[in-house]
Amino acid sequence: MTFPTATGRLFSDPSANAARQFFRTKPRTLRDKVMSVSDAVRALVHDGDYLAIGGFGADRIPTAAVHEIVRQRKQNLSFAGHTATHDFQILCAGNLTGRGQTLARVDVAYIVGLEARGLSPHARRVMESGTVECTEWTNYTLAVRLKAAAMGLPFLPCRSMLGTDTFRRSAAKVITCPFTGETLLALPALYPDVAIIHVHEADRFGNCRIRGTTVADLDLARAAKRVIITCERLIPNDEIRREPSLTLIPFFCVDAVCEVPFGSYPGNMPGEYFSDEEHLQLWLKMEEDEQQYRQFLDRYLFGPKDFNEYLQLCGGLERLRQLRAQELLLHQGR
Amino acid sequence: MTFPTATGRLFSDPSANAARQFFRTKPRTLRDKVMSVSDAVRALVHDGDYLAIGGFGADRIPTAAVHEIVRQRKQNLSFAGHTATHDFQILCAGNLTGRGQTLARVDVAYIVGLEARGLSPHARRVMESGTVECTEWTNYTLAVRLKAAAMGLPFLPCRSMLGTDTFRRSAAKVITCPFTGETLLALPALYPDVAIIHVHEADRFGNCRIRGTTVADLDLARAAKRVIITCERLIPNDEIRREPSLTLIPFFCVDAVCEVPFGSYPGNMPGEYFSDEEHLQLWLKMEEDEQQYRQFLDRYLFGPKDFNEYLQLCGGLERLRQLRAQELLLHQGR
Amino acid sequence: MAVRYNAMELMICAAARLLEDGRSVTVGTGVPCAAAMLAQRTTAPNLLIFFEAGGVAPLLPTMPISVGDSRTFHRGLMATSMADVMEACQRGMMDYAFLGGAQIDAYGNLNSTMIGQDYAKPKVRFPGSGGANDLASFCWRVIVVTNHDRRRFVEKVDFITTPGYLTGPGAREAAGLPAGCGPYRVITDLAVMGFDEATKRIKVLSLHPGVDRQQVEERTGFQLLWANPLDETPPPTDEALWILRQEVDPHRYLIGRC
Amino acid sequence: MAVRYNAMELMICAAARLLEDGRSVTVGTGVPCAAAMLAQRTTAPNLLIFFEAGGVAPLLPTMPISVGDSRTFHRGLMATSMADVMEACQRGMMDYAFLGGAQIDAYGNLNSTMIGQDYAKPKVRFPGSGGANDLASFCWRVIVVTNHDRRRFVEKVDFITTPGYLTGPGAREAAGLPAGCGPYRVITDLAVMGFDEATKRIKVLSLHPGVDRQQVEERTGFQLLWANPLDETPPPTDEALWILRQEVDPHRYLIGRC
Repeated sequence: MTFPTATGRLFSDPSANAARQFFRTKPRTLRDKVMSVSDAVRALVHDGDYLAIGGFGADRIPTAAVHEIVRQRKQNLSFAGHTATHDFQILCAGNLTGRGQTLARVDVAYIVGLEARGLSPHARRVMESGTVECTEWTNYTLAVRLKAAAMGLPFLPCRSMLGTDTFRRSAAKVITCPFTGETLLALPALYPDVAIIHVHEADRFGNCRIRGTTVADLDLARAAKRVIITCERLIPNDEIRREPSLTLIPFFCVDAVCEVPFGSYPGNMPGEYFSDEEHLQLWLKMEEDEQQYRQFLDRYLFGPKDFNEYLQLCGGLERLRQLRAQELLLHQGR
Repeated sequence: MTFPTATGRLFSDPSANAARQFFRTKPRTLRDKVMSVSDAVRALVHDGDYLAIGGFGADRIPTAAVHEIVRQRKQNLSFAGHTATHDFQILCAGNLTGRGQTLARVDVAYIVGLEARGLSPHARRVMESGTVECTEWTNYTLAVRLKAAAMGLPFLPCRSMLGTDTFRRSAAKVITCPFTGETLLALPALYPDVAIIHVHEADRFGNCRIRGTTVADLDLARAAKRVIITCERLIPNDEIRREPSLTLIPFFCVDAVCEVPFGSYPGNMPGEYFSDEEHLQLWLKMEEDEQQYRQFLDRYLFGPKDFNEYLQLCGGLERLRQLRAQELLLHQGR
Repeated sequence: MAVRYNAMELMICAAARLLEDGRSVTVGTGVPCAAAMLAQRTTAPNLLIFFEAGGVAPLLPTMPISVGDSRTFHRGLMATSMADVMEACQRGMMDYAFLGGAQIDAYGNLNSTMIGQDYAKPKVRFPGSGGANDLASFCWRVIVVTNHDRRRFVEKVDFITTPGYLTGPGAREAAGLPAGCGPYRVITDLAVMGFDEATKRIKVLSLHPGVDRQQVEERTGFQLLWANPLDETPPPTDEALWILRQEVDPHRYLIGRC
Repeated sequence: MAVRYNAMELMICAAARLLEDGRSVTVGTGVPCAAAMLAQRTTAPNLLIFFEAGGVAPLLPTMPISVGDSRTFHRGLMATSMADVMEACQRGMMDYAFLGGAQIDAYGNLNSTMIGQDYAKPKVRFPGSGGANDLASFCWRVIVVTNHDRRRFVEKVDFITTPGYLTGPGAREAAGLPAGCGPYRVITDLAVMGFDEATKRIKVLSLHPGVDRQQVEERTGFQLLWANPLDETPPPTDEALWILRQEVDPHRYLIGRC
């Protein structure tokens, strides 16, 4: 029996043995990893890296670090695009500005859209320009690729994508179950060079707590070679030790911890603040005209010296107070 | 390249398609599943079933349900023996009493021992008698087999067991990674007919919370066709909805919920009570002589009409108070 | 007779009626979510709702904007991972999934990836599969809700993002997809369609009140099959409309679009 | 000279010294746990301790009785699943694992499954692998701690439960096990042994104070290799003994066995 083959290119090495050699060298010591976002991005995100970002859509995303990647004009990145919405939109801004090609290769599951909010005009221009190489996947199969890496394996099987052009443009393969003869999709492990994940709480060593859905982030933190955590709040190590069941990402996966209150803004942070739909609409609107968009970026992305200044531009604490009320449904009788 | 083959027998069907047909019929409705342990075991554990039990060693085990299986003289079971210690010991009692063969087939990772406490004389007699068919695995590979089932797959790869007699006496196979050429072990999915898991808290629909290590129980609950939950405490559904991040086993996996305070006794329940080492030693001691062991079982297992009577025999609330103090280190300056 | 409802309201109500009580569904934002919320409040109080980012059985206070926002697990029974939800689907525990797409063909294959002939330089780039391909591969019954127009209902989609019946009977199973699932209904602003048992091609089951065959044919780019007899789609009940307008979409985000 | 320590104390102290600071180790109950606790309090304060049932980096108040009891995550940094710990090992993040066994051969292969020739009806049934095979497959350096006697140190184990170097150089890699790992040291009541680079057979590195070659040979069932020069195992320091007796094993559960 011959199986169809896929023609997409694999942008990262799935070898479990190669990954083991790397993970052997990763430090296991409890050391203070607190630093600024700009220092973390400078030290841990390199030109040519394979980058993956946590959260889902604009929910629990590390906005500050994504801004910083564009501000530091990182180039030639590969990217894991699993329901990447506002984060993808920001990264695409880097394909317009500065050295001009932040994104070079994208593993696509969901890009250029912002879910119910519509499509990003600029991200579409970038992706329709032919300058960014794509390989197709799905939300779950990208999650499975990260799970394979988190497990220390070179591949995992799955039962989707079969029979479609999504498969044909992927870098997956078709295999047969050695026990049942069932046809399966084989997915190559994805070991990102660097992952950035926003969480609710972390201690200075990188032990993290997340409330609400975890999406693919627990596997992502384990799969990536280097991990930057941005968190709403630093908490004492004592608090982590008080309830170890709540630790979802352990310190030994983490390389940098950055305290960024409201760090998922303008996205949603469960239990903290809802997404700023007006600001997200403004962003989409500004993208329509490229000249106008450059001015917008100068003001909102390149202008602010840090994330707090960006928050200030967007309405500051008063706006954040409103988003908090909205998140907690404070004005709906609750 | 030819690979060595394994000669162990597979005691359950790894087919993902067959499992899908079963899971299609499993109810999704929020209905009250609270019942007594004896009703749950009567309704959901059948002669000939493949049984798996949660927890690790004597930690967070569903003792009451295991007693009940022996009391109801269930026969001809297959069993997943992943660090099965006191639970295995109790089941082996069923190979001595009543109809005489509770355990017929065992997937072995760790059996007949009680970790640092020594080996069970009776479990050894049973397993050395040649009347129980065994296939060898390891703690992790049994966990991976459950994970394969929880994922709805017929197999998963892994990198252990290769080159050993453990492999040779297993029912695993050797495969090659389709991407890297790395040699891997292929593990057939394990979909148990019935699983029994002890948890800290559950609502009447079967939404469960566990504190401390989860061992392989989150996958087990999803892999098994039928699931019996015993819990320290029933809690209101409202409390589950207050913090959905804490739900680790969802109701739609669960068929019965039994409230059994101190239900892991004489095992350890994290945050609740420590193991009763004296009682576990008594059990081991009594097993040395078969006649004496029958009398012990008559008194401690067949005598009590339910688990509360067993607890009473073992020292009742006063003993449980001591074990609680020991668990919480109340007399060590804390 | 005065028009009691608009096309969007009719579509949502028709979709809601398809969901059997006591079964499970994975929904996205927009119409699918509204249909599931409406079903829960009318004919399917025991409908179990999942969101692919990890939300399980929320008490939805408002419609989510994102499949992963905090509404998707508001007072839910579990907030878990994407893999946990997708694996429940892969295990066979998900009865329904709601999908849409930029193009759909006669076999229910969906395109949400690109328009054009050159994959490397698409004429129009759409988001891609997201979770759609996974859900269409795993869930027993896929329901597609979309507007009915000739650009969308095409003989051949530019890109099969998400599997319908692929090239026809047996093609899903031959490709290795789990047996016994596939597209179940297609609901548009004109009609409710199913799939012919023998050919696995789209078959019109009922026309919405006031719609005729010619209208549907004009707005479809491939040969349609027709049920015989051809039903009329039942109009929304007053109760369903009231709940939809008052509770499900009080701000008319969806139903105001028509 | 009065005997300052017993054999068990010496073994634990020798094992503790092997653990490099800032590295990770998976331990079981008993000697391995005591060695790791002692190492943390002496030469390896940054040692990261895992238990296979899911406990990570506990502040151990007492020695656990079970690899999964609540001591294994008492004030730990994470209480997770067995898979999470084993997968950290499989990923290459675990430096050391401590193992034992009923039999060990010249290549460090371990038997903890059965004694006898008929697998279906063993003369003696032991527990089986537990997590031992997994840890020996995944962890970079395996340390075996066991008593030294002829029944245990055999030419051929009845059952290879857990891989050492299997049949010699290259055999692990040929079987498909991750490269670059394997048994590192064997510590007994007589000696500390390593493995010969060329043959992968056990090589005696140091004899404990007062032990001679003949004693070791008499209690070993296969041909031993000998380091040249052959060292003497350093005796436990006063500090190590004090900590072991006062803090690690105050009830003498382990060190009282000799």
